[in-house]
Amino acid sequence: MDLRFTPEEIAWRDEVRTFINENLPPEIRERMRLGYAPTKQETITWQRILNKKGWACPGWPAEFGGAAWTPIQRMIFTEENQAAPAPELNGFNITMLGPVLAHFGTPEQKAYFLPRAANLDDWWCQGFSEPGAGSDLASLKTAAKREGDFYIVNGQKIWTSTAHHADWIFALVRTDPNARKKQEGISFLLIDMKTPGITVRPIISIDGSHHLNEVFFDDVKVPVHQRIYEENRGWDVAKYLLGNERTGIARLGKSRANLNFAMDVARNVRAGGAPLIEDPGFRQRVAQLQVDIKALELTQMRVIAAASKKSDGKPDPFSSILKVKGTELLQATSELVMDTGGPMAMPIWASELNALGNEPIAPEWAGYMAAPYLMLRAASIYGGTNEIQRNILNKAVLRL
Amino acid sequence: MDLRFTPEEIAWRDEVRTFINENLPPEIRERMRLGYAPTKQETITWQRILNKKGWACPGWPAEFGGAAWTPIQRMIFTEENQAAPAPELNGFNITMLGPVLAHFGTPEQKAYFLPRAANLDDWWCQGFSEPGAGSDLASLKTAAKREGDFYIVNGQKIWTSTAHHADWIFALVRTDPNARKKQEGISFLLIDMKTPGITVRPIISIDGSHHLNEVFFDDVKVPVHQRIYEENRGWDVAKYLLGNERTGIARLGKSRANLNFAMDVARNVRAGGAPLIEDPGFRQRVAQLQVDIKALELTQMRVIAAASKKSDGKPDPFSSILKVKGTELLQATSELVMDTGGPMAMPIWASELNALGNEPIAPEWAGYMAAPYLMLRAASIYGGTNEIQRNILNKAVLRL
Amino acid sequence: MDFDLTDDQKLLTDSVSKLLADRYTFEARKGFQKQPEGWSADMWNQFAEMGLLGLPFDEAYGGFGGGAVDVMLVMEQFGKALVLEPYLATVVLAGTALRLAGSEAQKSAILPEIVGGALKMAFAHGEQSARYDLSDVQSTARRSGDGWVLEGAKSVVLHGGSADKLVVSARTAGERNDRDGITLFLVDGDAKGVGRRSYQLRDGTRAAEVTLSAVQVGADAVLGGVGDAYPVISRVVEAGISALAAEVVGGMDKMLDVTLEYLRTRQQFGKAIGENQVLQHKAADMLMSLEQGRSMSMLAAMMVDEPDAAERERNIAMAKVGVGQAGKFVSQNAVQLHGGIGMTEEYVIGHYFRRAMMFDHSFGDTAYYLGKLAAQVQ
Amino acid sequence: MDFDLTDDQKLLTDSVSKLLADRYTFEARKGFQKQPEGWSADMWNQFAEMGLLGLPFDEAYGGFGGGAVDVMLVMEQFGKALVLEPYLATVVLAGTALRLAGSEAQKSAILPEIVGGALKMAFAHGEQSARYDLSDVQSTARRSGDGWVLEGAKSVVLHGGSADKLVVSARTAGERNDRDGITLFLVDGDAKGVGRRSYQLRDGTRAAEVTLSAVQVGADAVLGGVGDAYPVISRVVEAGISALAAEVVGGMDKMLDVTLEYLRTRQQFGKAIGENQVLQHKAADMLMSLEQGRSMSMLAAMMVDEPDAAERERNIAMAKVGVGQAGKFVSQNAVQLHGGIGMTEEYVIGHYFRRAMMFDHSFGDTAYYLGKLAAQVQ
Repeated sequence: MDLRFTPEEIAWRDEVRTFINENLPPEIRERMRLGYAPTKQETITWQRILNKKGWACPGWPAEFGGAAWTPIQRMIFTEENQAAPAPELNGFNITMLGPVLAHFGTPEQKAYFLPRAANLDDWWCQGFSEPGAGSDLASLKTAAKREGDFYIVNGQKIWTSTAHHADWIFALVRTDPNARKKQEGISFLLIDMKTPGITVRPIISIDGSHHLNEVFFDDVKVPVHQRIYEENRGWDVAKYLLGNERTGIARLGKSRANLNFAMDVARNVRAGGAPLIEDPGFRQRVAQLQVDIKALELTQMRVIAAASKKSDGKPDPFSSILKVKGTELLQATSELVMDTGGPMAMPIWASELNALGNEPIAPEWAGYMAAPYLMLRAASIYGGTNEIQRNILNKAVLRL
Repeated sequence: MDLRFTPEEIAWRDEVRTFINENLPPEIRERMRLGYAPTKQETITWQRILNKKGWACPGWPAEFGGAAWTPIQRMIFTEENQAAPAPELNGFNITMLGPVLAHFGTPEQKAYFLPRAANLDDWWCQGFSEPGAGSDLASLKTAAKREGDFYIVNGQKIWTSTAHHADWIFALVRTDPNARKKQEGISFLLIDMKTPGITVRPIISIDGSHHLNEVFFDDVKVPVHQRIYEENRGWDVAKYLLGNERTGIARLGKSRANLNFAMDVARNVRAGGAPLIEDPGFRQRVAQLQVDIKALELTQMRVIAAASKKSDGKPDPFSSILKVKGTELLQATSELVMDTGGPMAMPIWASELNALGNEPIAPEWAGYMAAPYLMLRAASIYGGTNEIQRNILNKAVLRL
Repeated sequence: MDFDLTDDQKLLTDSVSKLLADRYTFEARKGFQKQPEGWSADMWNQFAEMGLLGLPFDEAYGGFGGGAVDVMLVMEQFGKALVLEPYLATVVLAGTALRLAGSEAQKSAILPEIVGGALKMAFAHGEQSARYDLSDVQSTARRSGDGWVLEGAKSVVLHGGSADKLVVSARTAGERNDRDGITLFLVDGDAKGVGRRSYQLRDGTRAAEVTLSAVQVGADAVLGGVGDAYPVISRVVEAGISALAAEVVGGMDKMLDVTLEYLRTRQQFGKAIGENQVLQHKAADMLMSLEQGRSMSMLAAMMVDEPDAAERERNIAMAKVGVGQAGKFVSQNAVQLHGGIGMTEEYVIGHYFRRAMMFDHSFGDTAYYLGKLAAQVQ
Repeated sequence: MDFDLTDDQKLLTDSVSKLLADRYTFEARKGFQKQPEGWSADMWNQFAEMGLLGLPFDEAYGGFGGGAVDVMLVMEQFGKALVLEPYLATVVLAGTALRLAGSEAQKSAILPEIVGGALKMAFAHGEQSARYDLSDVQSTARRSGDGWVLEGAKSVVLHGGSADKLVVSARTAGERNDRDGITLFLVDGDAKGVGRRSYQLRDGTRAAEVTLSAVQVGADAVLGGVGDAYPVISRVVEAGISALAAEVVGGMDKMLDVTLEYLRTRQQFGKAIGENQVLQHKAADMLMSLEQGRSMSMLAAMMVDEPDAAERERNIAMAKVGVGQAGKFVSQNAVQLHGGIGMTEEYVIGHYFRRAMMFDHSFGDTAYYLGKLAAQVQ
């Protein structure tokens, strides 16, 4: 047992770090360091740079561009990318749809969609959640009625991240309303967002950002060949996808980037006549977060090491620990960032000021300090709430 | 609205404080300041001093020695007594049995038992819990079978505090095993601990103290006239008693005494070359506890003020807040005491050392620093676990 | 000790509550927020008519002669409705400065205008590099003839953009962070040399960056003694903390109500999610936190007029920590128990959430006051 | 990165686990505790026979040549069984001091005796007024002829009462709290002038107050360089932390198991209490805490032999905090979920609880190491 990185792993980390340093456009990096979410175009730009390097879809089969990295290499890449900070790979394309297509897709589906997904030629979004369903995903109601070579889709999805950016959506729809169990009447469809009958309505989040949407389907015609896997077996596909979704959920690189940003600012703002970073309470808080990050770092390595040994394809229930503890850290570190900003974190500096020209109104670091905190309250909700994760742990490990 | 004490209340606090200062034997006070639990004799000594003053049973009707204090006067007395620190009044006698006797007792029962209870001539204990029951108190099984003018009691009680000190026990027993609801077949008996057939078996707690017991009843003959209230109506008596039990549960005076003791020691031990009390982490912890104590102090006053307005006799569900937050503070402050002691808090100094004579082996403050922490883990368990308190709040206030 | 409200106080609470229930619905508020100044002039007039704008002022100036407890009662109602109007800025902050430091002439001239609703004010004290240090004033005022010339910049001035008059602090002597040498001035919002850039805060209320470039004011603009403003500033902030704390308590009250209603009605896996024991206990924790916060808000109100400065500062600091922590706990869990809907701008919970967040970052946050209390441990 | 155990390590773990399952039941342990020295000489011999007492020592001294990970594996098993024997004191603490600072002669004379089970040792470093400061040494040693004379007192010396030999720290130069000027000495437990008063710690293990009154030792009693002991002491403590952390992880593992079993079987209100969702989630929190603690224990084991001192100290400090907090959380909740039975001496949970408490107060508590880490933030 040796928990240190091997020389090969250190070399890999250095290779990744060097590549990011040399190829990530500095303006993207700086905006992200200050807490801004990357724009659509920034995400596309960076993913295409990575794709050119062959690093955009490492987890896919080699024939579709996969890189045959070890799990630890993938972890190192993900965290270096988050900590840079650089835009993360479009998860809908890379961790969700890609593996599903590679596993369940027809040769035609694979050949057409996979390269386009890797290069972000198509921006994908996910149509799973519905207004009435919430954590009870399988109770979804959006109906797909077979008519010849088409499904006619009617219904509504909600919480659809980046639907307003998306070219395509992969959606769960109900193809058999009379199935014995609600999980058994569901199919998995790929739908072109330009198809007539689709309406996207924005949902503005509490940080003021437009990230989420409602998507309405009104007699939307979807060719049957855009179904993945068998009719009424979409739940199997979804389960496979959700298992993959849980890798990388700790997002430790992001928490580290938050902590670094807070410490940077704390060196430069005063509290009680001295730099904030010398304040005992601030230091205690940083120290505790460093401990918590270190612990999760090691736990994550253990989960990854275990994953690389097993091959049953089932998600490790311990990844629920990564989800809960990882999101707690995202929330705690973004809260530290906001608190570091103090009163300067509260204004929406951008609003109504653009009209006044480019004269800076506040220090650069203050631009976007509360928004990540606000947005990351969702981290313990999406992808299965942290309460659901505890249910999973109970069911799979504790068995009470 | 004025949350400050009135001049009358301040005068009362001073009167109580002065009386305690002048009458509490210093050796009792000093041992308690160091964390030791009072001995049986210490408790008796102090209660008799208070009884002589007319302060032992303020909540009772005037004819039995009650003092007609306002609720706020009672609170002040309780907290001054705890913070002194002085032995608390024997709760079984004063807050539990006394009001029950005064409310439900026959004239003969009142005349005989009340004065003796006030003066601790009889030490009472409570026989409610049973091994199989736990939080589900009403599922008790100890049977009392009527035979002429006697009940024949058979069964077992557990967690019986100070049963080994007790002269009498008040116990819930099942007099009708066939009652429709389990609450309806229960009676409330007073039992002389010297009655043949009673066996007390000690339960040693994790702090090494003998406080709890099992009490076994083997064909114990109890005269019918020692039953309180009607046969099979004992649950009404118990509910009345448990309602009274919840006053004073915040035990803030005790938490304050803990905090003061920790700060005293912290002024006298060194950490990193300076007094521990100057350590930033220690100070933050003290400051947070001061805030929490202050908040609960005010919440307690609000509950008391509300109680003095209502007369339905039902316990205020908000007293569950006092229980939960009060026990959290007891636990946190006793943990601070232990941590202040550091490595010196870990030895059981007394053990095996008495044989070596009276030469001191450790500073006086170090004698008993971990035991209260250990013992007070029970504070969130007894009197309805803190989980049960949340259920009560839900049922009575939130209604989910 | 006495928790009773007077009949006047009950009447006050009821009438504010009724007004807001009728006129300040969440929908109506959206409209108010879109007004040019970010709030409703009409509601402001309503507040004036009800006498709220004169609540803490002497009857001699047309006021109601009320105290901090009355302000607390109103602010608690304001908190439930997420009131946007500049009550804190005008009546509590600037009003307290005037009450404590104003000359008879200043009070006679200004307070009746406030009471009547004609004059909005703001308290322009904080600066970009001061964080929460009240003595960190770098703006300056130098004598010029009979009057003064002000230079500098003030940051995150609540309702600074719409204020007719500003109470501005400036250094007339001493070094940065000296408590001595700070002076308060009354400055017209549209005086020459005053620049104002207005924006929204994260909770939807308004604030402004204010610049002062050779702003000339007369000798009669000095509020209180020259160089003596620090204790006044300190008490203005204490009054602000007390008022805002009550507002957050009102908000927490509402958050718990809304959350309970959601837990009762939202169905998942075939039952109301409120049937989950874990969510019941979380709601119980929210209730406990709310009640502890309410206690601390009462403490703050009671302490605002405490003459013993050390006692007052210490208790207000404790109240700030207590309400701040309660507000954070209740609001974070209100969002969490709602799930996705709690994260949206169109739903009410997120607005309360951000208001509680704003409180924690106003006048010094939890860490700041806990640090202050910690430094006093000895 | 590699989490695999070697075949030898698997064998080691299995055989220790099996021995303890067979021979170190909770009932058997009660008997061991009643032995005069508070543990079982018979079990000690078993450990010797299995080679456990030689685990970290070179084969040249009859040892196994193992590392901190091997010790971790053994300690984890010891933690599950609440082993009472002086393994930490003899093999880990004194053993590390000998390994790092012992002369060839000292090692050849002593280590084989330890390995064989004949010699028990203790590390007599802490003093009553030192708290957790490793440099706060007031006991002294002055030269006397060829040798030295020791004066002073050592406090809470683990297994100091039963040790055949003590490793004693004393100041040979410098002032209290100076890192320079501390020297280690090998002192026979029954040497003239050594007073020992033995007692139980709260977790049932043994320790002693040791007094040194004109204790004479020869020049060959010096362990390592004169005045140079601080770095050795520091590393002894690090090895102790790593070993104890593993023990606590074993204890947490057991606490969770016992608690789950209790939740499954204990009936209340007509169902197993484990059906309460609140208790399920609390158990899930315990699991998460345990696994985070396990990770930190692995970190400590990996870092014990890290040559970069700053890196080593920093990571060990983080591990101490992480395992300490996990141990506290898991053990407090294990008691709480048990209710009354968890508070009793006769039930197993309280013993694990106190062992975790003991860990937090050994070699510096959570607050101490968090404070150290905080002081490094810059």
